[in-house]
Amino acid sequence: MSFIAPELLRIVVGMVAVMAFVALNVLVLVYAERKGAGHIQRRPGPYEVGPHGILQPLADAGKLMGKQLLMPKSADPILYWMAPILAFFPVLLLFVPMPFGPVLTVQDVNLGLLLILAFAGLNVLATLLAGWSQNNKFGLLGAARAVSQSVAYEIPLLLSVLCIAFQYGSLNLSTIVEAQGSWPWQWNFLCQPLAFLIFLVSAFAETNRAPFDLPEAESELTAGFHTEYSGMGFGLFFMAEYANMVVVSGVCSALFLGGWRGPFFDGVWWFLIKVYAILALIIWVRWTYPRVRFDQLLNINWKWLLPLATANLFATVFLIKLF
Amino acid sequence: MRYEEMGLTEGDFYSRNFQKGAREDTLILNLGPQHPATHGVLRVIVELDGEYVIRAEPVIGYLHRMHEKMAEVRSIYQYLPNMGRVDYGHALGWNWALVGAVEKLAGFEVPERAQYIRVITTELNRITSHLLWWGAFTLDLGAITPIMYAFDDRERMLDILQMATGSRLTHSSFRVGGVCADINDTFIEACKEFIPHMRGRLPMYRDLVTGNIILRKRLEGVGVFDADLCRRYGGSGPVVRGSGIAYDARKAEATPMYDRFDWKVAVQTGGDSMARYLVRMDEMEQSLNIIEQALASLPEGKVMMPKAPKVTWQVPKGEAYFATEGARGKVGIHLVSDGGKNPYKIKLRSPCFSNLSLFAEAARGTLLADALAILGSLDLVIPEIDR
Amino acid sequence: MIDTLFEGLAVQCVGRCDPAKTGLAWSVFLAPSELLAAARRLYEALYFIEDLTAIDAREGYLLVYHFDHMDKPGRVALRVLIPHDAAALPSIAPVFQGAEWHERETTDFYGIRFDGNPNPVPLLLPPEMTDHPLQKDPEKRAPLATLVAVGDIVRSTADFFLLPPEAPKPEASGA
Amino acid sequence: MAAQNPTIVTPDIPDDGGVFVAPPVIGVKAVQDVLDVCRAMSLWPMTFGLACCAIEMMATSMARFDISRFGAEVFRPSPRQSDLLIVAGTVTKKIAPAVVRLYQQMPAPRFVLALGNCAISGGPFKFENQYGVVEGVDELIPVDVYVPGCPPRPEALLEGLFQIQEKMTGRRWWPKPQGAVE
Amino acid sequence: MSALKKIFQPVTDLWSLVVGLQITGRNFAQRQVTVHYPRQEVPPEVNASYRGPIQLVANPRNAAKPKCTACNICVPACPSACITVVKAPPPPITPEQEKAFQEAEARGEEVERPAAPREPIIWINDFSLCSLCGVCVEACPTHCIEFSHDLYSVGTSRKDFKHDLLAPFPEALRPADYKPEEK
Amino acid sequence: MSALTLYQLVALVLLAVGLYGIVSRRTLVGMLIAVELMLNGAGLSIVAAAQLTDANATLGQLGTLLVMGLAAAEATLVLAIIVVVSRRFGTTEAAAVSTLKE
Amino acid sequence: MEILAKLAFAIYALIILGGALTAVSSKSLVRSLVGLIVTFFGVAGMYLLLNTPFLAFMQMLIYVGAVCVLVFFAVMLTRADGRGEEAAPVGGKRRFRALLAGLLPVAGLGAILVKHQGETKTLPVEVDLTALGSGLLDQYALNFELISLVLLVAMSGAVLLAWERKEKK
Repeated sequence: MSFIAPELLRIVVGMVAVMAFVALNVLVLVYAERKGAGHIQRRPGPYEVGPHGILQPLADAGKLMGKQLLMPKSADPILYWMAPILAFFPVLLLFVPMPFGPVLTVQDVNLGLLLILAFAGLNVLATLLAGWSQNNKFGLLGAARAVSQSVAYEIPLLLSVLCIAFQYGSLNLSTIVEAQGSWPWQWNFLCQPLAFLIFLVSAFAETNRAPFDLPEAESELTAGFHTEYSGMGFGLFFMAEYANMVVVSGVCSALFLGGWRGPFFDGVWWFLIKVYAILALIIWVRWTYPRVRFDQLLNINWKWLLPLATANLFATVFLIKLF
Repeated sequence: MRYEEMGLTEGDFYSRNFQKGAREDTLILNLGPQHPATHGVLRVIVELDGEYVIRAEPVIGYLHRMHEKMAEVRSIYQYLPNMGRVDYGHALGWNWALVGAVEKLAGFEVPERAQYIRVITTELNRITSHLLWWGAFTLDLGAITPIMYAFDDRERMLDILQMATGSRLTHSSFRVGGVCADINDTFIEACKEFIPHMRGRLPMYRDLVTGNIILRKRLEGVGVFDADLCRRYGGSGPVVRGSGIAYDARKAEATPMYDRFDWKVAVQTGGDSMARYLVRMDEMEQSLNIIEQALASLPEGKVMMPKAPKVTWQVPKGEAYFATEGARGKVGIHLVSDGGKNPYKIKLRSPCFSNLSLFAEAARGTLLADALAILGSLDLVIPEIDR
Repeated sequence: MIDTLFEGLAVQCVGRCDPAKTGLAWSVFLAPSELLAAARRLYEALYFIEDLTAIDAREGYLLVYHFDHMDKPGRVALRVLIPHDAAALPSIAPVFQGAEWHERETTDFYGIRFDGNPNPVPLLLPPEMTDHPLQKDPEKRAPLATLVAVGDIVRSTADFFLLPPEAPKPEASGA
Repeated sequence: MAAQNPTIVTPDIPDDGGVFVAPPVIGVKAVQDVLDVCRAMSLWPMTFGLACCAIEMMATSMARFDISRFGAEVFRPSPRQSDLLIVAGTVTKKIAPAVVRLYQQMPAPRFVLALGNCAISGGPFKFENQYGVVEGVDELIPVDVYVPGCPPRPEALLEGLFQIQEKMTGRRWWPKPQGAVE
Repeated sequence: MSALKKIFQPVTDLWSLVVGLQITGRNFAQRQVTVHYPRQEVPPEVNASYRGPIQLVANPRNAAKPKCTACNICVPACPSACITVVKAPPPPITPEQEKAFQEAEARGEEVERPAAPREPIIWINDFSLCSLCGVCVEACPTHCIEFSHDLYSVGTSRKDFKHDLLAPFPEALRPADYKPEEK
Repeated sequence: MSALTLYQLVALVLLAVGLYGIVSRRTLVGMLIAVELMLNGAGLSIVAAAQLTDANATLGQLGTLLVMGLAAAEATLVLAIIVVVSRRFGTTEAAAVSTLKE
Repeated sequence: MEILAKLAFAIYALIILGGALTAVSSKSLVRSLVGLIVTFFGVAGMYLLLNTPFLAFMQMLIYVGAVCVLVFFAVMLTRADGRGEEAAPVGGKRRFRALLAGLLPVAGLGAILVKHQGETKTLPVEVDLTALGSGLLDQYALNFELISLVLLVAMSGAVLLAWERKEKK
């Protein structure tokens, strides 16, 4: 019971800042994704709304807010409206232990990594509730897919994160970041390349991004688990997806890429640069590959990632004990 | 609601009919008529056991545009534009089928230049059609970018085709006894420029999509058709050529001119979706070969036969069946005339119709995603099925 | 070849046609009862089904089944005449499953019943629609002799309905 | 909000497939104006191709004409999330109920663009004693903008989009093309 | 050998993914192909071959009049019945003229009553039905119909597409109750 | 009332509600949910006892962790059973399954 | 601060109570699952109050992230909506028995608890993670191994049970 007033204030201010950060990031990411997709496809993407289409995400946001909210007649009203909220707001919590900079952390939680992993699980529940409550077969199938996918990929994700945690004997993200050096060859992705790759692949799956975007596989399930959501109901899912991407990239950069550590000067800029580099990769991949099939998705996990991650974990532990 | 006044009632006849044979513990999923994977208004009702399709039934007719009825109320000349709308992907194949049937029945000789123009434009159109399919198919499989690259090239080709036919999509440029307009040097130049460009693009397509491991795993061994299945359902086009049968109506039915060029019928023996995919990719190359040769040996001369029939021309009595190879398979016109102003009956033999009919059998026991991959690999154009 | 293929079946008429003029190689007239057997022979000879349709003529509906061969091209048209007032014939869907859709389509357009079709529901037309759009007005129906190509008759029964009064008429073979 | 347009003004409550939850508009004029501009600049069409014109619709969203420059490239497969129903192609009597249903499933504000002659009037498929085609989609649902052609070129579809934007906000946002007649 | 191949298979498989990224990356850097439509347009030679809604050819002797002779061949030729042409009636005959004619006829002279001008007074193309097939263009014996290259027509009402093809011709004959439309 | 008692009372409430649920529910899934409630009560009780008394705090936390592990294992098994039952009987009602014996 | 902690406790207790009651009384199984999740949250909050954040996060990770998802799967197999099997009204007799089953042990235990209130520390100490870890590996290694064994057996049992379907095909 160590709550003291300044601490509380700090959390409140931090949460507000995080909300602003997330909202801003979502807008930027939506823009970046559409622009990136456009350029990959040799077209400009959003261009006319504002200079170079910079106001496009704002227009989209305004439109989504002004859109009529609808609920199918046969839906379960409480669960139906709970789902998008449950999808979006826990994501904000995930930013609490995120080490943005040397002192720039909302609340330095000792078990920060555990917190992120624990609350990331809520996203699955939101997907499930959304898929189930709208009483739509596509939604249900999407939800079922989302769950088996998330449950499956959480394991290699956890295992690869555990490697790092073992290495530093800590679950505190700030500690892990600080323990890495300033130069790229001191970062973890070099001494844990396998864990890094596994983490990346699992991150794609956990955030439902292509090529693992099966829960909302457009050509199979129309819009998947959010088929029946309109206006901001859909908007919240949309935001949650992007916010989750930011979280995953943040964790990835903290664990494997040295977080805010960087050559010449440490600081929040390095963190943001790394986060955006990973986001760019995620976007790039999405616009390049076809979608994998559902059984292949699970096979990749159970036949490749899981054994590899386990082996990697054992090797890490063995080496740690050895030296 | 207005549509109820029009004699249409809600309540779904087809899903009720489908449900009759359903098991109790399965999920019946209704894909379409508005569904991203069905390319238009095809509707597929599937019975799912988990992710497995245990029964599928395509429901068609949502785009039935009465082409065969129209044939009986319009003269041949007036009916010609319709052909561009039967299959918007490969409009000129249908153009050729109709004029070919009429020319066969009336015994017309078409000037050689006109025939060459037909070959060139038809083959160009075939490439546009395959590119459209390629993009849409990869879109089905979840890759969004390839369709953009495909449309880059397709747009160039449409510009070229528009020079010869005046429209981008629903070409109706063939006339009984020739083509409606001669091609000019700009067209020939553009074509000659385009061929090497397209040849340079195909390896990029191969690297980006064909070689991609995700795509290969999605397609290899999925939806294997054997020759017997194709025969029982009357499949044609890339669907049979993917199953190892070198059956191409351009050769088999001796479509005029094609014997003059050096080209091969693209065949793959796998029988799976990947084989059908590869057949179409190879066909694009073959079409480029044909266009190149045709351009090189394009004769001078008229593009309409003398005394070509006009609007009021009456088709002579009798019947004729003319088939050629459309982008999707064997396109056939069965023309029956009693010598009147309008044809007595025209039956359109649509390749997609037969190809789709084998889907129900092919999709049984596959995963939902595989079923949609098979559906995509059939290269469906809905208006052609529904006619 | 087709001669021998239908050996033993009660074929009304076998005509050899000129593919260059009509696009057909053989034109075979059958009784409805022989249809399924003939289809089976064709299936065993590795023919595939191309399409099937009906011609609404003065004598009745002439069902036309087109088959073709993938290795030895040459279209075979099986023709079955059924009367307007008893428009029904056996389905060949047990042999050529692809015929199921064609038959349903023909039912839609002409109201011809195919006995044995596994799923006899409307295919192209909305299920609410009751009339058959391609049926012709009785006064507009043309006699079959002007419509179809019989070809050079190889053999035929004596009472074949399209048998020309004298020796094969010139225009019977395609004109 | 453009007062002359009934389909935009009425916050119409879908009568099928959904429970109306919140009104789509807020009563303040300035907010409404801003929202209208937002809506006009972010018209997400539904993936709904009927026939030939759908291919031209696709072509418009592809690299060469790139409808995304105007924020209209997010083709949503679900009617719940789309603002613009592009009726691209022939509406047959068999598909008509589905079109109406899709329209009703869209949340307000929603807009309809009839693309191509078939959607406008039945086009070449309108003839005496025809039995299958709805002669104009405006017999089923209110249509905001018509784009004629068979099929229209992508430029025409873009013009149609501009026309809808003009209808919503009362002004044309983009310059007139040089080659335009008038 | 095949065992070796099996081992390397995953590597080549994964490499194909890298190749894909390379290609999209390369395209990212390449020039865009987009025509920025309202500011730019597709090259005019492309549009020159496009068949837009039909228009009438001007009379070579008087550009303010259409060349059309109102022979009405195009009307039945059109497959979708989108053309309406009304031939100009003969000029009205005043009672005095009529009287003069009758008198002349009574005298047994050859009377040349004024003939109807070979010109249309109404020429409407319902573009919303047209399928741009070109049958009317080919059927016209005087070659007075041609395709325009107008790609931009949109409208908010079906009636917008009843194109009055006589509108560009100021001296074209018009029915008596004709009021020029405000545009 | 001491803090420990309060925590224990909450745990007891969970137990009570769980017991009520397990008797009143008629489907297996409903019963599973009730069981989870009770397990949570147990966990809470153990932790409270360990943290708020002089007992070994580590032991208490470990005990709860073990309970969680058990809960996960039990949920897995029950899910499998439900899968089998629903496939075989078409229902997950407990009463229907009791026909197994006969 | 004591007040704040008490307030938090009260809130968590209410959350737990509400969630638990929803979980056992709701007609729709999904709603009752949501009640269960709410209860888990409440319990996690109590763990935080008891200064065992590790357990709180594990509660979220295991219960909310894993167990609930499993239960959801089970729910999806049943007809769980408002018209499902659970929706039929509970008979008075059954409810009475249930109440009895719930209240009897609780009354007994509760009475004992209230009567014999133990000594309480006011400030629970947070246990170091390393202590937990070494506890698992040294002192209580047997338990740890046992629970892993149980998990393993459960997993293989589940797989075995659910395998059947593939064989049938």
